[in-house]
Amino acid sequence: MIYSILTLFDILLALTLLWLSWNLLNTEDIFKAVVLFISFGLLMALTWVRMRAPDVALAEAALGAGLTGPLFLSALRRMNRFLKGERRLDCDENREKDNGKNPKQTQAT
Amino acid sequence: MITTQIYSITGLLLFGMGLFTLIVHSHPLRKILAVNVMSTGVFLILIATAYTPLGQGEVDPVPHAMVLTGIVVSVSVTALALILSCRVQETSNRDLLREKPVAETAKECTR
Amino acid sequence: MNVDNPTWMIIPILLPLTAGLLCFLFHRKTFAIVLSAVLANFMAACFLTGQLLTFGHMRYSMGGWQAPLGITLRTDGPAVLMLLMTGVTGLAITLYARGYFSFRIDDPGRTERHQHQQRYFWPLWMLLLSGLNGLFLSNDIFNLYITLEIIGISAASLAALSGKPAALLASFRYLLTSLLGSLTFLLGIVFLYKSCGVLDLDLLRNLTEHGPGVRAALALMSVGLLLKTALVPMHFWLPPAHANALAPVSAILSALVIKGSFYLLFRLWFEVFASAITTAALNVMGTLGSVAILWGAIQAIRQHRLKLMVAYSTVSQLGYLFIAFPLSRTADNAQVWSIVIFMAMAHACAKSAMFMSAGTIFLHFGHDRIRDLTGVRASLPITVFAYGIAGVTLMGLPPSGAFIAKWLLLSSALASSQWWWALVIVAGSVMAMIYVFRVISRFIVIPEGFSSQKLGYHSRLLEWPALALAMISLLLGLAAPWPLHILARGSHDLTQILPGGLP
Amino acid sequence: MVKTRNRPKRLDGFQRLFLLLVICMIILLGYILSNIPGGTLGLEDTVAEFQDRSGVESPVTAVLLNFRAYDTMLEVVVLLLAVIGAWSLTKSPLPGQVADISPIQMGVVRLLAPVMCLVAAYLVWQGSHLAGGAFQGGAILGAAGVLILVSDFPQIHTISALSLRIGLVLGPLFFVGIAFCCLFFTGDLLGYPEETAGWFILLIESACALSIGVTLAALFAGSRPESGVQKKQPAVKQSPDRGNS
Repeated sequence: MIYSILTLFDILLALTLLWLSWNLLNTEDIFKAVVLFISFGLLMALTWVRMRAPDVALAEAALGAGLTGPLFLSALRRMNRFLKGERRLDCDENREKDNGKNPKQTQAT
Repeated sequence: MITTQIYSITGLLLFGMGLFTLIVHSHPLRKILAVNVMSTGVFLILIATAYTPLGQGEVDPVPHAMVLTGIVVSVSVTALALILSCRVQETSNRDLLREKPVAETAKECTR
Repeated sequence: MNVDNPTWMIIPILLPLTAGLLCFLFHRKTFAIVLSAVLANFMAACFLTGQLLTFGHMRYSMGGWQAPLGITLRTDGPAVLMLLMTGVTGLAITLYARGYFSFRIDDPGRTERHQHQQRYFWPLWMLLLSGLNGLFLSNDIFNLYITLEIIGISAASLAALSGKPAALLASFRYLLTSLLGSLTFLLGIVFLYKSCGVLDLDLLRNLTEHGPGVRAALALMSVGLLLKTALVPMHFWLPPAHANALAPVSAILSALVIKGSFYLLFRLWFEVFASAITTAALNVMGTLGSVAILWGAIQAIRQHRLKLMVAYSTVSQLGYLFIAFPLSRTADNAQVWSIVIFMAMAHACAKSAMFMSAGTIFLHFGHDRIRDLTGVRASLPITVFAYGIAGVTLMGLPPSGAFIAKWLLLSSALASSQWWWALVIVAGSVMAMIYVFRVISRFIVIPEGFSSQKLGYHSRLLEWPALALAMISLLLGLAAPWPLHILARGSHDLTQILPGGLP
Repeated sequence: MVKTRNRPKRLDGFQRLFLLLVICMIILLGYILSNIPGGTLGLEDTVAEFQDRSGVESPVTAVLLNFRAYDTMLEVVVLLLAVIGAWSLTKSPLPGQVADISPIQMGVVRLLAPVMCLVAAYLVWQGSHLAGGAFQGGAILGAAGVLILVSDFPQIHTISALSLRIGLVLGPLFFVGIAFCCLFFTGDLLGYPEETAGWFILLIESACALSIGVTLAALFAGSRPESGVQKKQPAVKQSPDRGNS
């Protein structure tokens, strides 16, 4: 077993990954969690390179950071936009009665 | 083999953290994030299994192919789950992100 | 291709797959595509059965790459019987779905909604079918994971199709649970690959010693599959998802989807890692199974909505499949397989018939509150008849297929003097009688002064498929020797497996 | 922006129990995992042995698209399933994005999108011998699609629903088609003829990369394109930022 400077790097990388994921899973602000998740994905890409898996690293960099992040952000925005009262047309058809007393459609961005 | 050990254990810890968050937290986005962290953990163990240090032979390509497959699957499932959670939010009268009725959030906004 | 060519077994996988893609691409003539695919799927299942009976086990290596490197498919008794089950049930469900979606009343919004649902129902259902067939035939553990994902995603999307808030929420839970299940399964695969270095089930079976790594892998995979099968402590997602979906979807989910993960679990336990299984583990499964039988039945009795009741009855019936586990110590392998396969087939037919009847009633009356469903017999006699016959199977009365399975279970429980399992089986049957009769008595009794509702629209496709499936589940018991023969043919050459490649 | 904070929560009894359970499970699994003897098992030698018969030089691509191509085929279907599922859920129009897009952003996107397409094509091409392939190329294409969607180019609204569906189905359908062709010519499903295997793989990869790109962009858009049927609905209220654009 060879303990080298590389092992130190491994430990540091692993600890950073764990710290990031702990934070992203426990931070109160969901928006912050999503941002942390994107950086987590980038760090994972680095890890895949370290593990001699360049194919996976490429896929992770493109998918994990380039697509999953925007997906989360747009979902978050869609939810927030809805909550601020900009109702969508199509969700009224199945609505039950008690939703009637719902936000007036005032606020726009 | 110390490298394999380090990353395997990290992957396992990621899996555990994700699992705990998935069960305990009730916000849909947080749950989806947790599932993603879990799957990353599993992939990490798999890739670490295949790892061979430079100069000591080839890396096993089968786990790499499996992980590639897995990453694409997890992205597509994440996207579907996100859209589904948006729909759930739009048809529910609770603010799922903040755990209170929708009306309260709306009031907060108009203020 | 010759009749003895193993390549035929790709037909039940690739045909529905192609049909699903085409259905999604073209919005016209979808039903024609689906119907021909389902018919061909049924015929392929029959053909594979004949092939099995004539030539024995078949193995097919994808792309000509043999076992440790490539992916193999194989047919054997259980796989072929599950294919047949899927073929028959799938055919009936397809016809029923056609009737369901073309059901018209004077409500333009609803008609439009049905059109929209139909457009996405067909491709999802076809891809789900191909995933199921792929699961039954696959012989490679990672390929099994992908088929599980196909099944999970399409099932969750189907469950959300009705668009009601409750259905959306249930489907979200279902999707997450199913994801959790497949991730746990995948973690098991990782452990397995790390300890064995192969993915093919035959090669895994040939391993002589099972270290802690393999045991951990098996435990993880089992937990994942149990989540997807909804054994009792993990059943929380099932009743809302099944009860709030559209009726054809509920039938698919209850009859086929859970059977897929159960079949895989059973194969792993009794075929691939049979020597690694301990008696304690089998007893735990049996105990969970008996809790499932009793708890599910109690819940079913307490429900006020018809579809919820049927969904809880699924939770209960699943328990019988798991009670077979502890009895495997005394019975021989073929017998346990036959119990389980019989139970699964009978339940698939009966439960889909029941969900179809419930769906027909829901369509006609606009609700499924059991209390207000008096006198349904007057308007929908065939549906009520189908419901009753399916109920007979759930109770396990002769000559239904479930009766044979329960009889075999009882006799092996008593033969090994494990009377407590027998007690649970009998109690479960009695409780099934209660919840089935509670509803039927409402249906049949026509109160005084009751005027039969005139139904505006009536489709034979809504009633006859359910009746046909119910009759099949009832008559399965009479045809008992035949599936047993197929299974025996399967177990005959179980012992002589070549390490990879064609036998 | 509404704050997305939630109240801090304390763990209740059940959650503590679950935490304990998870910790025990992880310790047990970690112990087992670190005691599995490693290094000797794996399929790298088998893959290396058959590498020259696969038609590509990169072992990962050989596994993905030749030895275990069936997995990849099903997996492309999984991607498509996600889109079908997403489209079955909503019928709202494509989300109109930021109302005011600066001309600089438009210019950047105009410049960046073709470059990304080139990079994607290069990745697919080099997949046969280096890192890269259908998934990576498709992911880059998908990212380009997201960029275009975000900047709300007017052209994206002119794409017809049918051509979008063709783009989505192309990859899997092509894959299945090639599989059947191979069955016809060599007698093995997905068993490419050895001398032309490289070309078959490149063809499949290109089609799949295109489909994966379209799929990912469609998943980002999140809802199906409007067809003629939905347009008849009375437009009671337009989503504000759609009105602006």
